[in-house]
Amino acid sequence: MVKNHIAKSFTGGIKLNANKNVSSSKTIAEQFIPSKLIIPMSHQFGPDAIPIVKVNQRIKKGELIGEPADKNALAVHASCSGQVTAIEQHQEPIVGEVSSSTCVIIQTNKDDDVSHQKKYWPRDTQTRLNLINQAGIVGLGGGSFPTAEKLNSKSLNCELLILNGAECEPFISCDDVLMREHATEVLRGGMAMMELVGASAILVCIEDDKPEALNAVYDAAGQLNSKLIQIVTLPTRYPAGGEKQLIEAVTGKEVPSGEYPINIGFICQNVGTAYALDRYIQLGEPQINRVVTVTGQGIKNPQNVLVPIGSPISELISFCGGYNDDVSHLILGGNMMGYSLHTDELPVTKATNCILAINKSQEEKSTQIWPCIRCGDCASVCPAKLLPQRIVKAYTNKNFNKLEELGLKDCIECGCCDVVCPSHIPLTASFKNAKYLTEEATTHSLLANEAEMRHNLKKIRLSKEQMKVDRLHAELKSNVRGDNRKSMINDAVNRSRKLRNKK
Amino acid sequence: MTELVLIIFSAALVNNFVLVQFLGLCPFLGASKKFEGALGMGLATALVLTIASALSYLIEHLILAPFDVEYLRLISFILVIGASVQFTELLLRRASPILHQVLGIYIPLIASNCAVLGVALLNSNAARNLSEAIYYGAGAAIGFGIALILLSTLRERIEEEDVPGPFRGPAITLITAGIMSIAFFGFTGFPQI
Amino acid sequence: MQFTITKAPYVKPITSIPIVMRHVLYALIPALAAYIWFFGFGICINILIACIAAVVSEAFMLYLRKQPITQGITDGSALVTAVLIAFSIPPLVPWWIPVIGTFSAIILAKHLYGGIGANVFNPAMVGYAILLLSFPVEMTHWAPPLAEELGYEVLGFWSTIIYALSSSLPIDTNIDAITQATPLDMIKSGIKNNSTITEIRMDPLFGKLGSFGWEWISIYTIFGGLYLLYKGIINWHIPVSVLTSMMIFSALFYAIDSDQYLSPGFHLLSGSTIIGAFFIATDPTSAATSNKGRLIYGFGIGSLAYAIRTWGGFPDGFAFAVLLMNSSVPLLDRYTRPRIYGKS
Amino acid sequence: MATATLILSGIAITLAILLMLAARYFSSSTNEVVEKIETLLPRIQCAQCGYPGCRPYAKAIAEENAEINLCPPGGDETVRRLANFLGREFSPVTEPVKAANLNTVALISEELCIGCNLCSQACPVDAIVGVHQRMHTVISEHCTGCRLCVSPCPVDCISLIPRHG
Repeated sequence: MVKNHIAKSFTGGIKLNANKNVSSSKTIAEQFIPSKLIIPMSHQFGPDAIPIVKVNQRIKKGELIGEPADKNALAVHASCSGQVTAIEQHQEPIVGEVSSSTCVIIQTNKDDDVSHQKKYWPRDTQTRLNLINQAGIVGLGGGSFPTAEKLNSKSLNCELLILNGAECEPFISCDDVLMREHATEVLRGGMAMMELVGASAILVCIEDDKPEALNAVYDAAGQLNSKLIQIVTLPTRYPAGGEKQLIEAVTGKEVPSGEYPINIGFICQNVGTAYALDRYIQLGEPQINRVVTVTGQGIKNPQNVLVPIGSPISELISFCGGYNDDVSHLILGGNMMGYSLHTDELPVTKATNCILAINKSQEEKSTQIWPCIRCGDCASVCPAKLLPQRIVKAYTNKNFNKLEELGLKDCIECGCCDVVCPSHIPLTASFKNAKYLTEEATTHSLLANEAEMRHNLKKIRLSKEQMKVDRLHAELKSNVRGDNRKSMINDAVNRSRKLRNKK
Repeated sequence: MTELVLIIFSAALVNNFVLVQFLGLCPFLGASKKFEGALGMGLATALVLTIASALSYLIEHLILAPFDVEYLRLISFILVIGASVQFTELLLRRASPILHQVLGIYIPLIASNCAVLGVALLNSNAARNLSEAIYYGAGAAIGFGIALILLSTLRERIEEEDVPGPFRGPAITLITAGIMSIAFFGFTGFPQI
Repeated sequence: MQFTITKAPYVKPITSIPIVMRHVLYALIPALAAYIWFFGFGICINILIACIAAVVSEAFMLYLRKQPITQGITDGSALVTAVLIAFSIPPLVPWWIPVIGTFSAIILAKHLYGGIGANVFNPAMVGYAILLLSFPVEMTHWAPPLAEELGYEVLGFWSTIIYALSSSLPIDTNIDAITQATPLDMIKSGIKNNSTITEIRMDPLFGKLGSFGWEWISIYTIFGGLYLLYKGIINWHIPVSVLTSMMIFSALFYAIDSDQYLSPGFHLLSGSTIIGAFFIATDPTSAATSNKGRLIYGFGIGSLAYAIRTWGGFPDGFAFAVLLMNSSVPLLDRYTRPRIYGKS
Repeated sequence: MATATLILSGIAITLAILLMLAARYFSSSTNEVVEKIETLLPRIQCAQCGYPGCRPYAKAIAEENAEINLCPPGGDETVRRLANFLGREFSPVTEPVKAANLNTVALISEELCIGCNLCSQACPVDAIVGVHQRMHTVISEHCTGCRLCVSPCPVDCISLIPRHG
């Protein structure tokens, strides 16, 4: 019998209307093949991969196109079969903004011949981790942290592996639909991860507003009949899916500030990552595609799509019926932590869990802003238990050590404070800006410390040289003085007279 | 015993030296720019107050009275206060130079603080015995400290708000001190000594 | 296809300042109804005058500070201050009392500190304190409550307006109809010439638990306060800590000597305890920000108000208690910061 | 009358003796204050305040024989911090002409450099390396953008570029 218990909730957080069922009611559309692929070589963590293909080279689906830069960096594979048309700088959405990096452009053909086949899954952990890196598997929760590095728990023992199926952000339903249709693969992937880190159990956490996913995972766990799998239902509250909030809700412990959950014995993995790992073990297929929710009032028929990595967003949206005419903003991610894109000519990367096109009515943020009246609602919903009203005050006064003291680093930018603020102050935007400014201020002060140290060293060097010169000067002066000065002059006069006589 | 507590209570709250009797206003407004400075100033003034009220009592009853030169009271009190201020300044510079730098001119200014001289004179007028005099000095110091610390934290918070141009700085501080003394008006009517 | 860029999160905020202030005003309606029933239309006129003065002074200061005037007035915070002042002054007062009170509250205590959200002291209490200290005579003209069996009746609507504007009485009503001390005042003066509470309570002005008219007004104000709690405009920390500290001290002293000190019930339902706890002390700008700070802040207000009522010189020291705790809020904020997630 | 003067001078002398003992016992060190002032300065060592480096300027401020608004790279921000700490009046920085800032680094153009080594002697933090008559170059991690190397260069080959190129 599979153990199933209800977790208590974390501090703070708010209830949001999920508007997920508009996209989660349909099954995953798996037959989407874009006309061209823009596969970026860069990753959010670790060095860029080095392209090993040449222009006009024909490649198969899953073939290695970018080898890892060093021993534990990530490789890049082709998501579809086709022909390489160019290797050039191209814009891609990364870490909350759009920047350009080297990309392999592939013209796809539809014949879909696969290059990878099932590999032998070795026994010892280190080679398994290297294989995971070579398959380019990263976390699909949005942070895209390299999975091998996260599972490599080194000396710290990991008590529990937490499979994060909470998916608390509105509009996003890719994990929910994935769990409904591929529950057994997700759990098998989880079991493989559990062996890697030597955890004693897996906790599959799902919010209680996803009953179908809960049942599917429950039945799958029954079939696998392993006593180690436990299912935890979380009360639906945003941001339950955040790593720290999930751990606090499920285990009651708090991840120390500035450290990773592994330090207190937990590892969180997204269900999508577990699914990718299982496909790699069963079919040898590297991480070349992911489920993306395409939703929002601006899309004709919102749904979840299995998207090859690198396919342009414009083609993905036209596959889902194109835009409605009153679309106002295109957002990558959910409506709380997503960021708006200025164009849809960008590739889908491994961090793209949702493409959200919202229209005027839904998004209209108020333009009127009042001064803060210190009502403290933002502090009561802050999951990191900060005081946003005082952080924004310290930010407007550019008081950096106050920002440090109030714990700006611990802000997870979840956006709850913006929703409840009666003065409509753009809190999350100012915290992001504040983080950038404090980062710049700390680099400046480091530089200043180093400059001060180098200046003092230079002064010491100059004073040493000066001492040498003075000592030399003193010696010269001492042997010149005294009675032999006259004799030296006479010698010089005689020498010059001898020279003149010789001439 | 309750009588001594009542002395401290009435000296600190009911007729607070700064906000009700309006003594010692210049360090109250000058040294309350920052919380650390106010804390240091409060401690320094408390030290001076206790030393001064004790010494002035001793001088009056041991030296001036026997030689019945009572009229020298004022000058000798000022001498004593000046010496104890100098002593506090040396102590402070040794204990924490940073605090000494932050307070700067306001430490020697304690000598001219009318609360300090006030305590000495009030003690001798009300002919209190030694323990009562020291308790009264301690009460005055606590009252001065409370008012100073409250005003310094208030000023730090007002510093963050966008006060209209002409009222920035001393003007808003005086308004805040005014409203604080209205608040302390609530304590009138309490039993006091 | 090109798009414009905006900042996350893309969610419509659930409330705004005008909505918050409107809810506070709605919550005061039950208390207003009880007030009119027992003390006549005096308070309506005061509210009207105070609101006009508030809007005028707010517009004037916003113009001087070069801020957007329409946004400043429509956010309703000035109206809340005006209504609170009107509630704390006697119903039958000359017209210039609410005007001066509102002017000093809005200009002195709010705009000189930087407008809404910047006032360190509670504007309504600053206005009331200034009035109490500068016009003690007018401020102690409390009219008796409507009570047929006692023969007091309430001035009609027009006669109140005439009194407010010209402070002259229609011929048939006698002078003592409007100069009556509040029950708290009578208790204090009674105890001064040391008669026991039971003797003082013989006077018909005292109802079952509190004072005759006031206890009903307090009960209706509680309904308004619960509405605010239910709507989430205020959180429970301040009202609960104010009322518990008031109850603790009054019960303690009442147990010691019931002839000398009033019962907790009386303290709770008389004077401005309830309206103070739910409407005045919970002004977010001048109160502490963290929950721990709010508990200490409320406890301080309750205990100081009790102390001033029993031993102080003023019959109802709630205004001074709020001002005293307002001046200690920055110190409280400095030391009651909540523990950050993941930090010891 | 005589007793009065006697008593007063007696009290004064005893107090003076007490203070002298206290003064000897409590010797003090001011360099703690100089260090605190120095941390408030930007410490680019650009010497535009007229003092050779930030520490001499901090010592001059501590001994109150230097104004607090002589530091162009720090700008009004630093002056406000100094005024706040020292309790002195805030007055804006006067000459912003040669203001250096940490976001720029020096760049020696290789075609023009004649290897005269004047710039590396002028650099307060030894961020310029090169041998006589040979090519010189700036180490950008160490360069603080203080502009001191620009004026000594005879062939004017040093320019300032933004740090994150």
